[in-house]
Amino acid sequence: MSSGNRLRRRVLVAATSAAVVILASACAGTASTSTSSSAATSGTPSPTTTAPLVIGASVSLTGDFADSGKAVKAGYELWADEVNKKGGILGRQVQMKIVDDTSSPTQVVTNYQNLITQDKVDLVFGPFSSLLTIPASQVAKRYSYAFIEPAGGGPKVFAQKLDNLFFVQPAPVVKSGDVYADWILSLPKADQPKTAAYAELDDPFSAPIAENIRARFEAAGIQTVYKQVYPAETRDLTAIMSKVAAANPDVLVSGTQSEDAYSQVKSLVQLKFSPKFMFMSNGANSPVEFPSKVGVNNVNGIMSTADWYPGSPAESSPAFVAAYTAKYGGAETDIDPSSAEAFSCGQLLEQVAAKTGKIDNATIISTLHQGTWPTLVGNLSWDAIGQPTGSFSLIQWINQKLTPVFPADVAKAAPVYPKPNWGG
Amino acid sequence: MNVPALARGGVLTVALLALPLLGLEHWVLNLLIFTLMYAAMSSAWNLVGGFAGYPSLGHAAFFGFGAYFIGLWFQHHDVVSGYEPFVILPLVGLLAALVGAPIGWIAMRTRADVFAIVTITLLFVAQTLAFNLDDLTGGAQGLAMPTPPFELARFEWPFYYAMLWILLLSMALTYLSMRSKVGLSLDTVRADEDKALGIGIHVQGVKVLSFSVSVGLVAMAGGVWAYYETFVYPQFAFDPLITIGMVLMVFLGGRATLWGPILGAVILVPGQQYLAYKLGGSQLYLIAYAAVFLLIMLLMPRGILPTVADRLRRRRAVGTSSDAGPPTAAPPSAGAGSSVPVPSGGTA
Amino acid sequence: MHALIQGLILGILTGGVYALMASGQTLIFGIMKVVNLAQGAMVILAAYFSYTLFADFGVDPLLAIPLTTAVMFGLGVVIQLVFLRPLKREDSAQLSLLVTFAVALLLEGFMSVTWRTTYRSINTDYANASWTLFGYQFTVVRMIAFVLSLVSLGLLFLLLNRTRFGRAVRATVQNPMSAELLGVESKRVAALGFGLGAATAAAAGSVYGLLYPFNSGSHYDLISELLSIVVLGGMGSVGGAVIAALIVSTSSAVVATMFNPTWSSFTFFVILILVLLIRPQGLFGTVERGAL
Amino acid sequence: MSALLEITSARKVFGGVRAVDDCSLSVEEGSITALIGPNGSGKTTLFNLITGYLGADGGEFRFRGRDVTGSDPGRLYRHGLTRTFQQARVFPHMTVTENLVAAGGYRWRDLLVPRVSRRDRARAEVLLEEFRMTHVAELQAADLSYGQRKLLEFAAVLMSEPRLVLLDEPTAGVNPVMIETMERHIRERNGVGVTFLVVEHDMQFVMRLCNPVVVLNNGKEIFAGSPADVQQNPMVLDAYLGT
Repeated sequence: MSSGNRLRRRVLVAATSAAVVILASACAGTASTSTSSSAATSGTPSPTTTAPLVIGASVSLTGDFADSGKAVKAGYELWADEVNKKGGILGRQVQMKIVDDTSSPTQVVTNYQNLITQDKVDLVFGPFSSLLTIPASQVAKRYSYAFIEPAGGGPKVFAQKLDNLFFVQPAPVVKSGDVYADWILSLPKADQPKTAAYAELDDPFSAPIAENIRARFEAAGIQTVYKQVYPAETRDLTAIMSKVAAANPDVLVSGTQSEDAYSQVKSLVQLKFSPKFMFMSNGANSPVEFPSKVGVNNVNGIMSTADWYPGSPAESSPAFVAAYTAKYGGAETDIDPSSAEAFSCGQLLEQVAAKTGKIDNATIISTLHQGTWPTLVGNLSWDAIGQPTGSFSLIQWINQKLTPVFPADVAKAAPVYPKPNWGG
Repeated sequence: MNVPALARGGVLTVALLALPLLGLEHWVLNLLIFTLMYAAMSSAWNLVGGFAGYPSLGHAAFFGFGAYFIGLWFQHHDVVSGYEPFVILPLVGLLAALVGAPIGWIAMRTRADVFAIVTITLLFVAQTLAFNLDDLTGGAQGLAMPTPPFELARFEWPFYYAMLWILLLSMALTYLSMRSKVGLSLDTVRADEDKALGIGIHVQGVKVLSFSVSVGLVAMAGGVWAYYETFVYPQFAFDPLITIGMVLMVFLGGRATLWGPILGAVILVPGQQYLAYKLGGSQLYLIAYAAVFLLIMLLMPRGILPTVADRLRRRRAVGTSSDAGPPTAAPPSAGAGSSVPVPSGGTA
Repeated sequence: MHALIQGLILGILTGGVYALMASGQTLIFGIMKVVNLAQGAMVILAAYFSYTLFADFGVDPLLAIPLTTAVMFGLGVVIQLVFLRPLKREDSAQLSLLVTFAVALLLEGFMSVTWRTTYRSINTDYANASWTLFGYQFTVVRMIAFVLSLVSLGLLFLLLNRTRFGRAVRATVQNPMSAELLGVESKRVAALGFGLGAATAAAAGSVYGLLYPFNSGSHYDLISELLSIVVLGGMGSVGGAVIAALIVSTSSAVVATMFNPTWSSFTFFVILILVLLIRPQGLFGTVERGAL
Repeated sequence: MSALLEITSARKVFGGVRAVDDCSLSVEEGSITALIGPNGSGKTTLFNLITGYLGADGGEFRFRGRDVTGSDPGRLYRHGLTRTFQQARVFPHMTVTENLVAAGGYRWRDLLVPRVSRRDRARAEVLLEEFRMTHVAELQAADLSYGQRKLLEFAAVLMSEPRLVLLDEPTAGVNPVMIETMERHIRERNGVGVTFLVVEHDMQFVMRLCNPVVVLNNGKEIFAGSPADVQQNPMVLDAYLGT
């Protein structure tokens, strides 16, 4: 027994040390290659530096958030290409270092640790999803990096009260549906809905939107006749939609992501119930997916919100669209808004550099806290904890096209109500 | 034969204790924290899945339990020194063990495959509860914790030492059980539970004991993890992939061995995290991962340690057979899981 | 009352699909004592096949079934031969759990490379149609799915009960040792049986693709439900799986319509645990005589 | 002599088949009782009922005068009732000594003592000596011949000094020399007061060793008596030849 055990352990020690050696050499190898760049870029870079400006970001290329993650990656890389064509930032070529976090909170922490302390990147951008943004922003905060992030707007992100964080969308998630409430409540009293139903996906990016609208509606006297929160794994929304139909509300407010939005519409069509007003926080704002999933004849009259959308009035939008379609192919309508949001992160950097002549983290943080910054997703400004103070645009499917309808300064058509029946 | 084993353990302990003092970079410490976490959890899983032969797929339920316990503790207490969560860690372990005992008692009425499924069901129940009891857990909004107030230079140290402490505790408990009747009883349960029952082994008792201790250890690791991440979310804290990670590492290193799970963790965690960091962009990541996994399972179904030990033993047996002489000097056993035919020591 | 009945209708219709998916799983367990964690991935793979045939060649998913079935059968046989047959050890049950999980990962990786991770759904022109009978909604796709599942289950039943191969399979399920003595080649039965299990995944996949959007990661959700159904019905019992599938889907549909969808999966897990406490062998599992 | 084990109206049904059907039987203290019967007559099921591996659907089991109906195997073992299995069940990857020690019937508080303590080793050595297995003490049970494994299983159940040992086909698959060894050990142990209940197909072995002989058919006891009487009983012949 004893000698067997001893032998076994010796093998173990050998194998362990082998593994450690392999690991250590792998690390040493990369460490030595990265020191060259870090030596040049560490400390406060002087404006005369010509070394590339390395920006690290971890996005989900595999796992639950892979689709959106890839869209974010496309946006970052497109911006880097564009800015480099213009000669870079302060004469420095931008180099994106994008790594995969496999949609895992553990990996995202490892990635930002590695980006900041191993590869010593100059700046970082955020990952996709609030769930990953929270642990990632903690790491960035620890090393005093500015954390410009395109896709982490959930309430708990701001509950951290970080002064280095900037959410690159017009409004925090909670308030992103406010524009709908604004519009409904701006209608003549007689036209306003009297009863409302709410169907909300239970996650940080969906239910809070509907809840916020509900609070506004109830305060204005619109009666809640049905409300249901459903878990993310609910594949079948027929049950909930049949209860919505039974409650027969004037307005259906849906806090949705994507698949559940399609599923809601399909169920309603099958149930032959068409409410007078219908708002979906997400999913319905997808120009290609939504009509293809629910049928082009079933989209008209449905409302949603957007920051960037095909035909967006933002000044930089046409150039962005041209660059995007040149690089990735496809049409304007194939562009995921997440790409535009990611692109906007870069636009902010350009402006900070142009304004201050510097591009270090402290400058970025202090500069962005003041003033208003035009981007693809609108003119952005932030409060002390990184919450944007603007609002989204209300968009509606009119004649099978997504059209901005409210507020007036972006509207290209008047809102259509009541919503036409299915198949119309 | 006890002294060298303890000496080896001592050397390892001292080495790991001293590691942060070498001035390692933050990212190395970060990787070590996750490696130690999985080493500790695999070692703990091994008590049930390896020694008792009950492949629990529900251990992440207790990981989540620990994570939420620490998260909820912060809802009612302010951070002063930042070390409070570590102080209450033993309490977390104890509570999880107490909760785990009746669950183990019920779940372990079933065997092997059904047990695996019942435990994974347990995991989904726990996840559903975390989502639905939103008044308590914050539900789908998640639960954020305050930033740990440690100075930047040594930020990772408390987490590193906490994980190390759990690992050492788990290995010490494993070692003690291997050396005592607990280990003997678990060996009989794994080999033939009905027979073990018939010779008066306290089958249910040792099974529940190992389950309870095991999940207690995993819960403590979950608590430290939550504090390090500063955010818990039902899907992340009760993640089947966390259990799968433990299982894989134990199978890779060698089931029912003291060092196997640690070896598995040392190979897989840095491998996985580093590969994802370095080549994660490649779509083939998952395929490569699965392929490696399959190869190991097919070539070394018993795990690295037992397979390698066996090969060496065989080579050695051949080398020394000339002076071995009488059949009684047949090679000594390699512990659990040996299937190498050894010449029988004669018949009566 | 209306909601309850609507829930029941929904549950029963969905139950048929689950029954089909779970029958393959339980069959594989019965024959080989292998818990096939790749069953969900095989269903999704078949759904992708159907999707491609529909989207690129305009083949209706229902007509595609014979083709996908043949492909999946072959794939199942190959998986068994390459990955499972080599495991000939006393603990092969535990190992096969891991091996089939790895196969699931492999398939998932393959699918995410081939079809990316965007959700797909098979949108035929009858996707949104429904009939109204006595005030209750009957979705056309669901009806088709249900009927198709019944037909597939019926064919499976005939195959198991009316053919030589089926008899060999049933003999192996009941008692592998005596089946071997009676001249059943258990190795061949195992390979063909795994193929058969995969073939049921083909039919199930086409139906699944009609009903729900899916992507390469969808198999995780599926597999936990399938396992629970198989355990509830009794490992290895096809009839048990069918009944358990109906119990699962009606109980969750009823809870979702009557009470709250957030608790519907929970209800089912509670049923599962209660059943296992009283009958650890599942509803229709048997304690084998002389099992000791 | 008094009844060490007494079974009244035991019943066990498997999916409609009555494996044990209203069976009563008693085993006298100090005897070597044989339990014979054609295949499928319920012998093994009855063993499983007696040792608590299966729960009976009805009937009463008394051991050493106490009602033990529904007790689990471990409890019965600690009371002194133990068994061996048809296919020698030992722990293949544990050493012979460990196999013996594991069967030592220790208590809760013993769980923390070393795996094989000095006392355990001493006890095991005595048995190994008796069974002439000292030279294989440190081998894994998997490395033993089948006969040796059967012997080991038998030796192991003696570690706890049982009062009644149920042997399930002790000679099946074993060479003639080993059968003799087995027989000798049973006699020796019987000589120091251990009672045996033996299921066996080898009739010569039964006739040499056992008295009384109990015959089971269709889950019922149909006869009990001396070996000589069994051979002449028409009902027994019928049971063996008729079905």
